[in-house]
Amino acid sequence: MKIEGKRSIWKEYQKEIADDRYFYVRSCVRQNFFPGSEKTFLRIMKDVLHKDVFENASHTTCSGIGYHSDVVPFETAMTMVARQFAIMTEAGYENFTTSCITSFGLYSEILETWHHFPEVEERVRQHLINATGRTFNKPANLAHASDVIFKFRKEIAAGGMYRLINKHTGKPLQVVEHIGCHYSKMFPAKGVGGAEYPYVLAGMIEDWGGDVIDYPERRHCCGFGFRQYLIQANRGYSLACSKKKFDSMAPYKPDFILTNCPGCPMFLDRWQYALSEMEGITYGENGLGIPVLTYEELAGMILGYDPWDLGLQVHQVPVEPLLDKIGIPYDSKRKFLTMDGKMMGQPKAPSHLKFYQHE
Amino acid sequence: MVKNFGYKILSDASIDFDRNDKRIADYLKAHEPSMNLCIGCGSCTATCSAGHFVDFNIRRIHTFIRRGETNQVKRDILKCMFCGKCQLVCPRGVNLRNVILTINRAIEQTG
Amino acid sequence: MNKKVIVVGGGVSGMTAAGALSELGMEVVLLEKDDHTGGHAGNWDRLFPSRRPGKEVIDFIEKSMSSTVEIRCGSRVTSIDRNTEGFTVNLHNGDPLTAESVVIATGYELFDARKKEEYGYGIYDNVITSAELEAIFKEGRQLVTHNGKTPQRVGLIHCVGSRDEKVGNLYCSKVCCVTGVKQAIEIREMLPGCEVFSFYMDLRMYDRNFEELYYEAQQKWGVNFIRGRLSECAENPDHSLILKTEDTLTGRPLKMTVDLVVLLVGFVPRPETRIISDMLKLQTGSDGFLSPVDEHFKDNSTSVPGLFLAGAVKGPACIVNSIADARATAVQVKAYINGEMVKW
Amino acid sequence: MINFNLFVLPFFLGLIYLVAKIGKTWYRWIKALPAIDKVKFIAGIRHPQLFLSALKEVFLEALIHRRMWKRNPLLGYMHMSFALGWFLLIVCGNIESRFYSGTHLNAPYYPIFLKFFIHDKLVLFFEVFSVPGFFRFLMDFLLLFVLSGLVLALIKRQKSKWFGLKRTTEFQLTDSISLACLWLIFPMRLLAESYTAGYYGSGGGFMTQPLGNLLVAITPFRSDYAAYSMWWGYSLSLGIFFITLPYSRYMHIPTEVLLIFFRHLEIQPKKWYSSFSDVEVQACSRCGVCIDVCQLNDAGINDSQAVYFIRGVRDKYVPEEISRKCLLCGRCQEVCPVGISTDSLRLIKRRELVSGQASDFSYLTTQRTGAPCQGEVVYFAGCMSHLTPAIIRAMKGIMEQAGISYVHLDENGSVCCGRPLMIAGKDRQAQGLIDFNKRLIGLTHAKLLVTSCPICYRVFREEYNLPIRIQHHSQFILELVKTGKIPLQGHFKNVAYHDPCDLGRGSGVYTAPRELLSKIADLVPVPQDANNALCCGGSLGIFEASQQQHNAMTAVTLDMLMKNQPEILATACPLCKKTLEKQSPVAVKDIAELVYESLPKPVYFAASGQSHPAKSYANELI
Repeated sequence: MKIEGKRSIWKEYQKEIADDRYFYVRSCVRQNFFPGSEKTFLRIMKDVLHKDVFENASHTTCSGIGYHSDVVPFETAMTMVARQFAIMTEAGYENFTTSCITSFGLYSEILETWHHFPEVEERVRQHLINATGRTFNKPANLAHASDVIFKFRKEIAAGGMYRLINKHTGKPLQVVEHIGCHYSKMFPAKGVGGAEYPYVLAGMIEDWGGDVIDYPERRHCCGFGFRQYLIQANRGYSLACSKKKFDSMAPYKPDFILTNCPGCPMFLDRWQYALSEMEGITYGENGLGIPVLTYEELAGMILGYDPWDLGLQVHQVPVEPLLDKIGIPYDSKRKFLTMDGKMMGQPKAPSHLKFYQHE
Repeated sequence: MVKNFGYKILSDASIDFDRNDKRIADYLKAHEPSMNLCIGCGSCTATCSAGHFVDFNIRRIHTFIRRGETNQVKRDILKCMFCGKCQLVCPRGVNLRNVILTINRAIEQTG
Repeated sequence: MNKKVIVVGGGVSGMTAAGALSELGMEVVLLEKDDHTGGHAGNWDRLFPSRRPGKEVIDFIEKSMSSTVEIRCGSRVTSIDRNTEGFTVNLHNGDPLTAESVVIATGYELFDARKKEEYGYGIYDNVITSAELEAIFKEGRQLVTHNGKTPQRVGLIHCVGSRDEKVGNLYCSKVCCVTGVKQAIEIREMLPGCEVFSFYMDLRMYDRNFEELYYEAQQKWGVNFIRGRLSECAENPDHSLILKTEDTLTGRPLKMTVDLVVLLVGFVPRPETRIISDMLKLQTGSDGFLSPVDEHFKDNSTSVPGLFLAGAVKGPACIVNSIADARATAVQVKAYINGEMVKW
Repeated sequence: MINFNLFVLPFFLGLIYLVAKIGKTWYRWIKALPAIDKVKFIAGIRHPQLFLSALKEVFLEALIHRRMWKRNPLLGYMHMSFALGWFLLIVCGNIESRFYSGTHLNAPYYPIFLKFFIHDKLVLFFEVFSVPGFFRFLMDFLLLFVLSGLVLALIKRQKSKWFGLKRTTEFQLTDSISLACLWLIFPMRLLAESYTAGYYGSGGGFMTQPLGNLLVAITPFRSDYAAYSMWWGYSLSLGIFFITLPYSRYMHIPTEVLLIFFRHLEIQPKKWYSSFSDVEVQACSRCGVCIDVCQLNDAGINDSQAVYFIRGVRDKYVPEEISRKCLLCGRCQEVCPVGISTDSLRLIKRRELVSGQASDFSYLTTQRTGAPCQGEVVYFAGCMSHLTPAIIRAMKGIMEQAGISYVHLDENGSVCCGRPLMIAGKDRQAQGLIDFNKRLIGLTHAKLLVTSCPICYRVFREEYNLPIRIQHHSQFILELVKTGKIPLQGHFKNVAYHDPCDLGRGSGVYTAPRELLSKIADLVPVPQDANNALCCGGSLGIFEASQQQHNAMTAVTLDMLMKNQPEILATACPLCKKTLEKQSPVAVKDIAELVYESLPKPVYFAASGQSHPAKSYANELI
């Protein structure tokens, strides 16, 4: 592996990311899957980076999940996206930032479509007027929230309490970065670093002290694939995709997996459980799994936020071994307490995948 | 104790050349090297007497053999009538009847 | 009327044209930007299909340029002006030259394999180009992997940068197919224990003895040909590479580990060619190579009187064709200078 | 006079050993015959006519060497002089000895060494007209006869080409010992008799007496010692020859006699290795006649000719590819002086190579192939004919013209006849195809099966047990012509006919195609034809030949066929046609095509066997 080769490619995919004044739209599913992530993003933007991030409760799904599941037509999706833009315009913002990769992909796809087919844009504007009476400006800048964290990764590193160093060995942690398919596979120029060797997460890992693992199935989908998971009969395919990735990365002994998509961490995390139950296989050391983090969670960890405030307790694969490696303190007793201090209940231990026992 | 979630892990559909069992391919290579002359034109399959009546693609069969994909092939090859038309039309001079005979022998020897 | 001709480009075509023109009584100046003539062909070890040493051909052409040809290496053309007197060619170093006629023989560039990011050239340790392999042969080095081991399996990837809309090149580079077959044989020759797999979409054995070479590769050297374009290449922990392709003859995806990947890079127009064509308002094809006035009958002429084209500046061509083309150009130039009408 | 001397012992013991050994071997072989063949054998040898005819062939083949004579007179003479000469020496010697002893009950060595015991001084060596004089003359003459063969044999070692042999086999150790003894026997006898006659000054014939006199004159020591040692040498060479014979190639001499009897008693080769095979294998004289006729030589294959293959069988080790490297053209069988069924032996070995792996023809159903219609004639073009559609078109045109109601059984693709599988030794697998085709043929209710492919023709006849007539199309068309069903008008000049192996040597059909062709063409002679015809080179019999090797054989065959500058090559096999036409300088046509082109115009083209759109249109025109 020649890192200078990668750097020269990364240079070619420099993406413009707005500096401030973001209109932020949330993901449909992330607040369930990884409830601390979006909250942490807002917290970092406000407390650490002191940026203006605007949120409006009336924004809806972009309908990407329906679009990619073949239940929402493109025309409908475009009109819904047009409405989001209208809300942004009405709020006086022009930098559109999404929490979700599929949304990001859909916005990119729609803007690209409108660019090549202005008549379609006109038609959609008309649909929106007909339906809501709203008009809109297209965003001046479209970024995924991970682009924004990437942009300020050095600031986060500077203000951080921890680095991705194994405190026992002093060596950098080995990190698998997994990019959501819809981030740059459709439009390589829209992603930091392009589609082949995306830099958006790799840049964070580098600057926060870790080493990126380049493993053969790096490009492969996590297995979500919408139809593959949403229809139960197809789930074996979804699972096979994840397994292919785990089999491929396991020889590199990754300390954790970093992701930037709603679906990927969900499946890379939960399927480790399913695989262990179905086949008895685990991919981490000593029967443990490989922890899977969102980039917001990781940024929060670097900044020294309490792991349980980041929502790490809802992960299937326990993150405590990773916290121990980095040296982040945590209170095991508080793991399953709600925000107001009540016991939220504790999951049953899986048959194979080890629960972390803190000594 | 295996949990049933209502679905199974699908096996990989791709040809895994590294892991595949290439004993038959090696045997074929040693005993009928003309096999390597194939350019995939499909003449053999197009003229095949057996292929006229049943799904039997001799071109694909020997290509699979060379890739080490042998499970289905072991059953398929039994459909060959051995008439030799394939060999007569092959533009590359592949000695196809001996290819099939050799595959048969290799299957017998490798089990 | 003087008989001064400037030939731009000191590769096979330029040298042949210069030699032929000088033979025909012209006063020839050959301009070459590098510090030596020979062009790409000077880098090739042996030539397809006969596997004759490339040096033999270059030596012959160099010898055929009589002492009357003035060779100026290290001269970069900054502009070419057409005026009533003929042409003025400005160089980055030295005085402008004038001539009655100019032959553009600037040839081609090899496709930059880094543009096919998914193949990992410049990123993975064991991905090289066909030109690099040729250099290994030419220098008589042993073919080894990045960490000095003898490769057990080599993958040759055809059509890298050719027939690929994704890199903007719809055209076929013509010579890579047979180059790949030749190099496959040469790898087998050098390393009899090494398996060679060629991944191709079509094998376009268009010229005499090419198909026979392909046959030889299969029959005598046991080269394996797999029909399917490489989709992506990934690196294993041991720096070997996993190739993913569809084996289109079985209709199934196929993956395979190889120790070394050779990318058969195609032809692309030189950026300089674009500058020349802009400067003189010459016609280019959708492929970016220069187009002659008429592909059949004025295949060396341009819309600028006195300006002629020779060789691969008009698109991918092998050495044999470039030599023939350059000779034809020389005849055209002579006729032009002598004020003769060329009826054929 | 006691008619015994110690020196006769080597001969005598050798003879006893040989007789016992052959007796034991024959007994073993006959005992191992299948019950039905054993019955045939015992009944046969008791049947005077059969016995005599077998004996006649033994005489013609084992003594006269008729086949050898046909092949090369020099070779024939050489073999005859040894076999017949020796045989007569024994017979006449016995009669002669009876004259001297006056009894029939002589010890077996007595006639052999008669001149040692008898020195008849009453008879002069040039005397011919008395009984002993005649015998003395005859015995010398026969010895000279044998010795002339020996001289030839010595010459043959150096100049085998004079004997029509380009290549021959190598000797193994026992062969060499045996041969050395065989060659010594008669010179020793000559010397022994001559010395004896010279020493006694009488008792020799026209050759031995003068030679003996000369020898005695020039021998510097006591010539009775010389004579005695020569008798020892004579006896020893006989004795060693007899003892080594069963272990050498000369075992073929007694075995051939048994094989001739087997054949006359209609004992046939089996599908599996039997004691008949053993007899055939042992009957091989390793003469190597089969090497030169084998066309694999033209392909540069020179390790699998019949004699090498049989050697492998005898030594119980046949490399797989040797079994498979054979065209099965039958040429070696045709020239074998012993008449060994080489193709059958080869197939037996191929069958042994096939293990239990089955074929799966369960897909063959009438739903898939279509159920045939009914008609008086069922026409089976054969797989290969689908690659030579001109043959099919011609056959259909001919049958239309003749007004035959026929069913084209494999119009929509052939179910292979099964012979290609059988050629690979897969008889059991072929049965699936045979059974299905039999069913289809049965469904047509036809009384006659006509095929265009000699390969199919052969297997239909040999393996199908069909209750109906089977004809190759050359026979069928000839019959149509003879019964006036089709008139022939065309005439072709300079046509050479190529005999397909499976039609000619394989099925014995030589005259029908020639007779048919002669009605429409001037035939030019083909140097090697009929049972001596060459294979086209495209045989399905061989598995291990490359395309280039096939082509090389075809080139040689074409050279031979083109010898007399024919303008058309005619054949009667789609595979021969396909093979020859790709390299032939002139057109290659099937007999059916030539006949079709000879039909009076207009010719009715029909799209299929059942409908006649062109015909009805033509009728309208008329």
